[in-house]
Amino acid sequence: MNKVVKDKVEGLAGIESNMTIMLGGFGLCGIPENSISRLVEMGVTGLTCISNNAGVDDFGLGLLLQGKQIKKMISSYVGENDEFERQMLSGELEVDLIPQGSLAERCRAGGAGIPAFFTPAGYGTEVAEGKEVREYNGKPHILETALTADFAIVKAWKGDTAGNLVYKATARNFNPMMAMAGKITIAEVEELVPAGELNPNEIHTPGIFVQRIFQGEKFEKRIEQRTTRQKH
Amino acid sequence: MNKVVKDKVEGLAGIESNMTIMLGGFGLCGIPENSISRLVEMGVTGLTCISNNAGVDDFGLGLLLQGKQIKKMISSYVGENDEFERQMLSGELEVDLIPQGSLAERCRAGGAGIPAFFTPAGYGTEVAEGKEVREYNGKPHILETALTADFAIVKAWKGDTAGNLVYKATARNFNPMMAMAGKITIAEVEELVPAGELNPNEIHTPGIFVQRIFQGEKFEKRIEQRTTRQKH
Amino acid sequence: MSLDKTGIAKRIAQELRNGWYVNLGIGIPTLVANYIPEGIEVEFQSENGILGMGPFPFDGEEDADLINAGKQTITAMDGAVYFDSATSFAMIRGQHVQLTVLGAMEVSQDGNIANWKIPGKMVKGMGGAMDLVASADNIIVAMMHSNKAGVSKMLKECSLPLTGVGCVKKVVTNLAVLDIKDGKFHLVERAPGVSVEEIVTATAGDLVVPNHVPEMKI
Amino acid sequence: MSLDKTGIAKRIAQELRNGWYVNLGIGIPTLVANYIPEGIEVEFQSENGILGMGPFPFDGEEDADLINAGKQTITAMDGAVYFDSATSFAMIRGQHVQLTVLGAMEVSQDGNIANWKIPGKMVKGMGGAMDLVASADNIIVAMMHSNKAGVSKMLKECSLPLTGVGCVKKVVTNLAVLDIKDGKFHLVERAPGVSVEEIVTATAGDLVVPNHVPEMKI
Repeated sequence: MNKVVKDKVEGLAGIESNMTIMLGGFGLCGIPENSISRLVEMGVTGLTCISNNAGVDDFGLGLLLQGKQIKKMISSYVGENDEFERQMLSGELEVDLIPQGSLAERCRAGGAGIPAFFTPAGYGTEVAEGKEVREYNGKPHILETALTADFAIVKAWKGDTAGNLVYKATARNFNPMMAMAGKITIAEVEELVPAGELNPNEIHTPGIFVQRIFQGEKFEKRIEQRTTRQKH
Repeated sequence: MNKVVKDKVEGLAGIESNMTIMLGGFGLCGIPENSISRLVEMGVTGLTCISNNAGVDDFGLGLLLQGKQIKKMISSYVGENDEFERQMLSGELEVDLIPQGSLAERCRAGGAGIPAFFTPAGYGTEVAEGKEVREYNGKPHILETALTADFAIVKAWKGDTAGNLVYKATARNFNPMMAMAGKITIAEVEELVPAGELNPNEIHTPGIFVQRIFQGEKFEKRIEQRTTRQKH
Repeated sequence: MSLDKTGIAKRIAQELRNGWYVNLGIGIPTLVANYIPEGIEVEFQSENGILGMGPFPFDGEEDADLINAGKQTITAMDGAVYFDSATSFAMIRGQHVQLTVLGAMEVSQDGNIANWKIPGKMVKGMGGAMDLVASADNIIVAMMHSNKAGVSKMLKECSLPLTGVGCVKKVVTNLAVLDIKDGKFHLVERAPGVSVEEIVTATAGDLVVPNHVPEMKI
Repeated sequence: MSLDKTGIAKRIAQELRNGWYVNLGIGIPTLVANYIPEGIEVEFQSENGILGMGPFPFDGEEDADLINAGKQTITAMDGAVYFDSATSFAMIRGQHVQLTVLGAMEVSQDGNIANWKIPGKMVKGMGGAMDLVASADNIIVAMMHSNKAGVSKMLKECSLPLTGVGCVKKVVTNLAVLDIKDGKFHLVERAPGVSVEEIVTATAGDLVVPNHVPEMKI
C-alpha cells in the first residue's frame, strides 16, 4: 500500500480555492512547513483553515494571512499575530474560536464517525450560543458537532511508505486527530522509511488515515519562545 | 509520583462485592490474569463486569462465572463459554450486550469527560431501544452514554513506577480506554521499570490514568485458537 | 453444482480493488484473504487492533499477544500497525475501511441483516458486527443460500433480531451473487452449473431475474 | 505591602498536595512550578501534550519539538509522557488533573471568570481555558486584585465575555486569598502588611470578612 508522492507539489495537488483545510501543529511546533510554503506558491484563496493557531506574522499560517489566502480561521488561540488581529478586527477575516479541547475532540469525532458529542466546555459562554444544552451528572453540557476537511495536512517526524506516522515529543499535538478527519490526508515527514522499518507497536497514526506522504525538503522548525536557563 | 504497590493483594485492596469493574482484554489476549485470580481469592460477589468478552470456562472471567461472583456482564461477545450461556439463559446472570465499537467508545468517553455521543451502530436493532435517534449526514444515529467503573483493571506489557504503560501487539485492545475510565485504575504488568526508562514518545497509557501498578507473578497467556501453518 | 465455502471466498475476492482496507469477519470471510487476485494489493484490518494482518504463524512461532478478531494466532506484515479498540472502531465508523465482508444467519430484500442472536437459544453477542454494518458503505455478506434444514436465508423480512438495517448491498452465496436494491434481491450471477430455477426456489424474498444470468468465473 | 507575582505564585504553591497532577496557565501560574513545597511531589501537565514537564532547557539544548502551552521551550522529567491534544483534553475534561491554576481579567462573586476576549479590542481566543474551567473541580485563579487603572477585577458580575460560569472557588491576588461560595467572596487571608480595609476597597463584589483575617505565611 504505497502512499508515497514525490514532493510537496505532487502532495498538495488538487487543493483548490475555497476548500476547507485542516493543518496540524500547536503554535509553530509540528506544523507542516513545506506544505504551507506550497500553499503560498499555489496561490489558492478563500480557504477555510482549521488549525489550533494561526502562526506568527512571517511564519506558519501567517504566510497565508499575508497573502490574504484565508477567508476563515477555525482556531482556539490566535494571539501573537498582528496581521491576523488586523484582518479580524477589520472584518476581512472570519474567525470561529473554539475551546481547544472541543477543537481536538471535534476533529477526532470527524475522523471517527461520531457526528456529535456533549462536552461541558463553553457552557454559559458565547461559545454555547445556539447549541443544545443537556445536564449529565448534575452538570450542564453542550452538544458539539464533528469537524472534517477536504484536505488534512499533518507533519510527522518519521513516516513509512504505507503512511504510518510517528511524531516527536509535543510536535504530536493536533496532528493525529486531523490526520483522521481529512477526506484526503497529506503527511509531510522529516524522514521517510520503507514499510516494515517502524515498530508497529510505536506508530501514532495508522497508515489507513493517510492518503499521501512525502519527505519535506527542509524544516526550519522555528522556535516561538526560546526559554533557557544557564548551566551552573 | 510512585504508583507501585507490592503485589496483586495490595493492588486489588478495596474492591468490594457489588462494585462495577472494568477489565481489559479481547478474548484471552491482554487480560489481567493475576488480578482475576485475586478476585477469585477475594470471593467478592455481585460484581458488574465490563469486559469485551467473558473468558472461557476455565480461564479469564470464566473463573469468576464458575464461582458465581458476577451479577451482570456488559460485553460485546460472549461465545466460547458454556457456563456463561447456561447462567444467562437460566436468568441467573444479567447480560447487557453492546456493539464492540460502542463499548470501546463509551469507555473512552467515560474517561474523557464526554457524557454522551451519537453513533450509527445499532440503529434499528434492539440495541437502540429506548435510545434517542437523530439524523446526521442523512443517516440515523443513536445516543450512547459514557461508561465508568469503580475500578478498572488493565494488563500491560511494560509499565514504569509512574504508571505509564506500554502494551504489546493486539494485547492492547480495550486496555487503554478502560485505564481512562476507572475511578481507580489498577495495572498489572509483565515488566515494571523505573520512571524514565520508557521512551516518553512510545507510551500508550499516560500514568495520570493509573493509580496502582504491580508486576504480575505469572502470566499463562493462554491461546484461545492456536492456528499455524507448516514451514514448506 | 453449488459452491463450497472456498468457492464463495474466491468469488468475493474478485470484488477486491487495489489499495483497499478490508475487514473480514469470522468464517467464510476469513478465507477471502487466501485468494487475492494478482496485481491487487489490499490490507486487512482486524477490529481487535491490527492493520496489515498476515498469514497464520509457522508452527511454534505463535504469539499469544498477536491474534485476530476470531482469536486466532496471526502474524503481521511489513507496514503493519497495532492500535486500541477505540481507534479500531474510529477506522470502521469513520469509513476508512473500504470493504467489510461478514457472515449472516438471515438477509432480507431491504438489506437488513441478522447474525448475532437466536432468542432463547443462542446469544453470542454482536461483537463488532453492528458497528461494521452501520458504518461501512460497502458490505458483502458471505453465506449459504439456505440453512442446514434447507430453509432459505434470503428473506422478505428477517425473523431474527437485526444486526443492522438497510445496509447490505451484495450477497455471495453457494448458489449466486445477488445485489440488493429498491427493496428486492437482484440475481447477478449464478454458481457454475446452478440453474436459475434452483436459485429462485431457494430464495424466499422477492428476486428480480434478468433475461440473461451469467455464470460466475472462478 | 502587596505581593508581587512571585509572591502570588509562592502562596498558590502552598495549595499543592502530594501526588497531584497540575495544569498551570500562562503568566503568574507558570511561576508556581518554582516553589513546590518540600516533601510534595506533583507532576505538571501542559495541554499541548506533555505530562511531567521539567524546567527550561540549558542554553543551546532547546528542542523546537518540545514546548509547553505557552510555546516556551522546556524539558521532560523522568517518567514524562507525550500525547496528542485529544488525549490531553481527555485528561482535563475527565477530571484526571487535580488542580488548574490560571489567570483572569475578571472574576465574579458567583465564580464566573472572564479571560479571553475584550470585544472590539483584543481577541486572542480561549485556548484551553474554557475546557479547563468547565472541567476541573479545583481551580485557583492567580491575578492582580485590580487592573493597571486601579479598577477592581473582583466583581459582582463580569463585564467581559465569560470563559466559564460558577467554576472559580479560590482566588489568590496580590492582596488576598479569597474563597468563593454562596454567591459571595470570602476573605481568607491577607497579604503581609495589607489591611482588611485595603482589600475591602479593592473588591467591587460582595465580600464577607470574618472577625479575624490571618496574614499569609510566605
